[in-house]
Amino acid sequence: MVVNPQFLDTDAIRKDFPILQRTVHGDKPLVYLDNAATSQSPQQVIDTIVEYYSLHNANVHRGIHVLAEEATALYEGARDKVAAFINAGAREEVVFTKNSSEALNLVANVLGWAEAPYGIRPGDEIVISEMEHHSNIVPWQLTAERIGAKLRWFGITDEGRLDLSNLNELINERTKVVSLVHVSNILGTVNPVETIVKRAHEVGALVVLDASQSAPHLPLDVQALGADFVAFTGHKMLGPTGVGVLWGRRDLLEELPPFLGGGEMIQTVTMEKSTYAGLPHKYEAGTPPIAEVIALGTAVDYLNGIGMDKVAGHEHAITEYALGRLQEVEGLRIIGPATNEDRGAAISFVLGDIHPHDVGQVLDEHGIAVRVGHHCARPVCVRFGIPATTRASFYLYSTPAEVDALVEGLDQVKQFFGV
Amino acid sequence: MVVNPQFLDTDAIRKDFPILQRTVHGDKPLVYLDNAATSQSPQQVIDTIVEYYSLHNANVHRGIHVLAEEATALYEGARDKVAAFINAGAREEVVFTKNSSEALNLVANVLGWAEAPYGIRPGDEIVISEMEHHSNIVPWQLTAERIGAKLRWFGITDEGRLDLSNLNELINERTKVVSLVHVSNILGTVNPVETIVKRAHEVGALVVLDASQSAPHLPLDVQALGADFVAFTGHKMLGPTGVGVLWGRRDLLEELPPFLGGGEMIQTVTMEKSTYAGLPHKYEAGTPPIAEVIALGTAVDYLNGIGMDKVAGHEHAITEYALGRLQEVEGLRIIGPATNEDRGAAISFVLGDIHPHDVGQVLDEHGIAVRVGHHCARPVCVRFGIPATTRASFYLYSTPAEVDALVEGLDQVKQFFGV
Amino acid sequence: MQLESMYQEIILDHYRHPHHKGLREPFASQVHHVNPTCGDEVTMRVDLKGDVISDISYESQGCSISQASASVMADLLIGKSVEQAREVQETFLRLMQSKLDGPEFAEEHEEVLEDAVAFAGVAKYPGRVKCALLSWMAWKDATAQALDDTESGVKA
Amino acid sequence: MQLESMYQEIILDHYRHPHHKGLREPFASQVHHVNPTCGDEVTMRVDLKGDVISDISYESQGCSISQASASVMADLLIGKSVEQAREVQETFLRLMQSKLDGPEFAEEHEEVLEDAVAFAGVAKYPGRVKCALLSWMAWKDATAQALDDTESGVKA
Ligand SMILES: Cc1ncc(COP(=O)(O)O)c(C=O)c1O
Ligand SMILES: Cc1ncc(COP(=O)(O)O)c(C=O)c1O
Repeated sequence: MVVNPQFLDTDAIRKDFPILQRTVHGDKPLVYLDNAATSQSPQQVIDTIVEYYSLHNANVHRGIHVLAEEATALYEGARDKVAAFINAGAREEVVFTKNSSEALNLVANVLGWAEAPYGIRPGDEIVISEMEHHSNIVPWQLTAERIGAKLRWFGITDEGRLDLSNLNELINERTKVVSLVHVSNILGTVNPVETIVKRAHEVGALVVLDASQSAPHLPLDVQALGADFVAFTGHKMLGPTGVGVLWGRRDLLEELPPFLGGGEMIQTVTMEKSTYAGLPHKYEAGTPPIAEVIALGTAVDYLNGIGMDKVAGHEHAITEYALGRLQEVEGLRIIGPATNEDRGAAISFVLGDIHPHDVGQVLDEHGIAVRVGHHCARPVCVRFGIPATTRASFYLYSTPAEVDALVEGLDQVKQFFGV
Repeated sequence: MVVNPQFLDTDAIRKDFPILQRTVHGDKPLVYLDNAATSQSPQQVIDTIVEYYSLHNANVHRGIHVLAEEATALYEGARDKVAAFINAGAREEVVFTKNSSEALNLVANVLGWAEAPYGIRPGDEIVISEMEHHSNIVPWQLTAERIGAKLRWFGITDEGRLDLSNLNELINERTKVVSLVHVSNILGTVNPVETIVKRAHEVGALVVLDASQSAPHLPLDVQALGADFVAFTGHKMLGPTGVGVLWGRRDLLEELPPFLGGGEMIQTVTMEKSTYAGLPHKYEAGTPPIAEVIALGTAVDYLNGIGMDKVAGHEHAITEYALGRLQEVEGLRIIGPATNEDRGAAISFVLGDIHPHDVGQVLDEHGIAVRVGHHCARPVCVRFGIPATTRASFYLYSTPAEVDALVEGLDQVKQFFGV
Repeated sequence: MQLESMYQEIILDHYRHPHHKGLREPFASQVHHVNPTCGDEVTMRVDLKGDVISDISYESQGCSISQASASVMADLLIGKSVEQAREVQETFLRLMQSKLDGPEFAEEHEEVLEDAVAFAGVAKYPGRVKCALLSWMAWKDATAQALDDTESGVKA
Repeated sequence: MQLESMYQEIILDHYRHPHHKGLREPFASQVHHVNPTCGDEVTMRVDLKGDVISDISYESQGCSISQASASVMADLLIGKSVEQAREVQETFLRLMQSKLDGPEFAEEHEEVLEDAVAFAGVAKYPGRVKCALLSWMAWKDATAQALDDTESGVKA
């Protein structure tokens, strides 16, 4: 990935985000550095939600009254936007879920239920990595356990990179599926998708990409990536909570069995037997998150307005600056790549012996919101022999001044705890 | 259920609902009679969403910064509201899903995976009814098929009531679970839960209640109902899309296996094995629909402000009036109970030979929004030998004048098609 | 009133007095199509003489749009060559996908569409496009089957 | 600065110089507790002489609040009867659940809580309450086990 590190006009951008005008603990301006957990929404996204409920709210599909037709057009229009955003081959390949986690569980379940050649069978192998988010670990553990398949995983190097030394042994003829995080939410590592996809497809394994931390931050082209499934989540890309996306190759989605059953996902129902709707409805049981999908469409518009290459460039620049400044802080150790190559804008670190909870608490008192803990990636903490990390994560509205505030905050932390 | 039929002050109530001020097809005031598909949201609910994204948006749990603590308090506060609304024995029994359909699929899946005594085994029987919504048919078909269990169902009488004549044969020692709709979305029938629960528990079967059409419309007391699981959905009770509720008996939810795996639902994760969080988090994998849950809490506040007994009373009164007026329309045949006993506020009908699509189209032209089709309950249409119905469904803001508009609209329909 | 743009008099006429309704013999192929959304159904028979559509007959259940569409289609296609008929079918499909531009599209293609221009107003009602297309899709399917059978020398 | 309401000087002192840290013999029972949210861990040993808590020792890893809490607790409970100790533990639990009323609650129950009143400010940080409670819960569990063993005549 070639990115042009260049700061965006954050003064202009920040005006669109009402929450960034807010102060905390009295008069402290909010320094929001918890974007890997969730991003903030611009006024445009909020307005879309208001407009939807004030003017167009109706259940989608089937209805022939005005509201139903408007709501359906808005909902399906948002699907077009998302499909274009990730360069999907067809709009039917975009399935709306409630979040990334559901998207990943969907794949793990239907591959468990599928017929040959895709179905996972006893003795088959599933490959993940040690740097997965729990949402890309537990679904595969559950599927493996139910079926009697074997779960295997890539390790992590000391630098926080995927350990590819045993690539060809790990992904082998018994491998049915490889499910990998594109950009790690705890380490910031950008993983070499091409290498993995090449090897996996060589042995006939499917590839699932957890793009929760990449779709919001860099131009994503699902066709170029070559994976078979890609999952991401609306609330991390300026959108609302309650909506996620599963993109899947059309031929696969057509062949695989359904996940949840119910309204909208059927073709015809009798008490004895049902047949299922075509894509994408087959995987959208029940009333979908209508307002959320439409608002996600607006978030996509907003990101396109800035340009995803520019977003990536801005984050690259701010990460460069942050890596430099943080490494000047005495006693601070970065967990994950300490340089800016193939790196996202989430930076985890430990500060001497001070527990991340204490670090986060003092920073919060200064208005700086970071996340502390294992970030739903506990195996990474185990791997590095630490209980938890403090994580600062940036987005298109983050500024160098906020990095400075963080560094000053860390000095306060050290003073406070007398180290 | 004893209800006091008495109209609410709809002039005052309607002021709270911005969409009801809207006109369609030029200058026609909107007559929204599609409440069984989805309800409209009052300004209070919309404002809650705006306020959430403008001031408090953060990922819930784990965070120790101000926004995370505010968002968590709001989210868990909404759980308290919902728990009180349905008189749950404990707040942990309230699990948030994306809609009713997910809640029903959750139960159908975990009962499929469970150990004895709850697990469904080959040859076991699952009992539903012919008047279920597809979302309470397909999940059980899928589970039955995967396991080799047998799906059986209650029939419907000519009056549109549950046919209880074979109750004791249908629910028998082989029955593992009975899953029944509380109030039918197509017929309007209120089912005799007590009778079903009594018989099911006699033979040791669990009872799942699809309360999608009852929770919004009448006082719901899950403890008094005696069912083991109750599912409902936010968008039908003045709340936003993207959120549903599964209530379950605490001891059951504690014992049953997890459904979706991922962040938030774990206690500790190693690459080899994970243990799961306590209730309710065990069933809430990934980032939940935070804004949606909080807004559902406001919807519950709004309903409590009116009083659910008053809501039920209003709907009883309007249904009484509508049943009377509709039956004056020549050639109109009601599908479902034609009298107001044990009846909800959804009324399905056919009008002579005029296809419901044509009925709905002409009504729409007059600003009247009804739903036409099989209403995700196709077996009911098959049962009554019709391709589809036209359905008018009322809520707390519906008025007798809207019933009059509907009846006039139906006259126009007949004129238009020359019958 | 906007409604008339969809329910043209000609549509209502065909709906009230459908042409070619009722299944007839002989026929080269028969198919059954369903619109899952609303339960509309059609059983469609097609007969061929050489490459000419010698007969179309059907039994159906559904809304005015789907009923009238079957009737107008049978009128139009009987007697046409398979190639001509296909052009009409494809043009009708494009008409239905033309959204708000239905009337202009219909005017441009009036020579091909003939009476089927009456459906131009349906295109702007996405909920009803499938109704209008049901019998056309069934005809397309039935004709393809009839040709397959003829080519492989099977007599229906 | 609000922060001092949580990080009382006494808490920071105990955090920097924890009392009774390091596992000691003899002991009647030992338990291991984990806070899954942040990975804090404690191994807790309890020894009893009759119904008196004769010793508490522990090894732990975690934030200042959880570390200081273990240290303060050990100071307070060693030498108390099981009954007295339980009263302290229960009062501390209620203090942690008192949300914004921590300071008032602490003042009211100062006689029972002694130095543990220093944690009153933690109650208003829901994210940190579990940190403060970790060692207390471990102690409760270990003591229950020790009593069980004593009653059933097992010598640890
Ligand atoms: C009786 C009944 N059950 C289940 C559902 C499904 O609800 P949802 O679409 O919100 O999942 C509905 C509404 O569509 C319903 O009316
Ligand atoms: C890498 C990664 N995968 C998956 C998830 C899960 O996303 P969600 O919580 O929206 O399901 C997250 C975020 O929490 C993440 O960072």
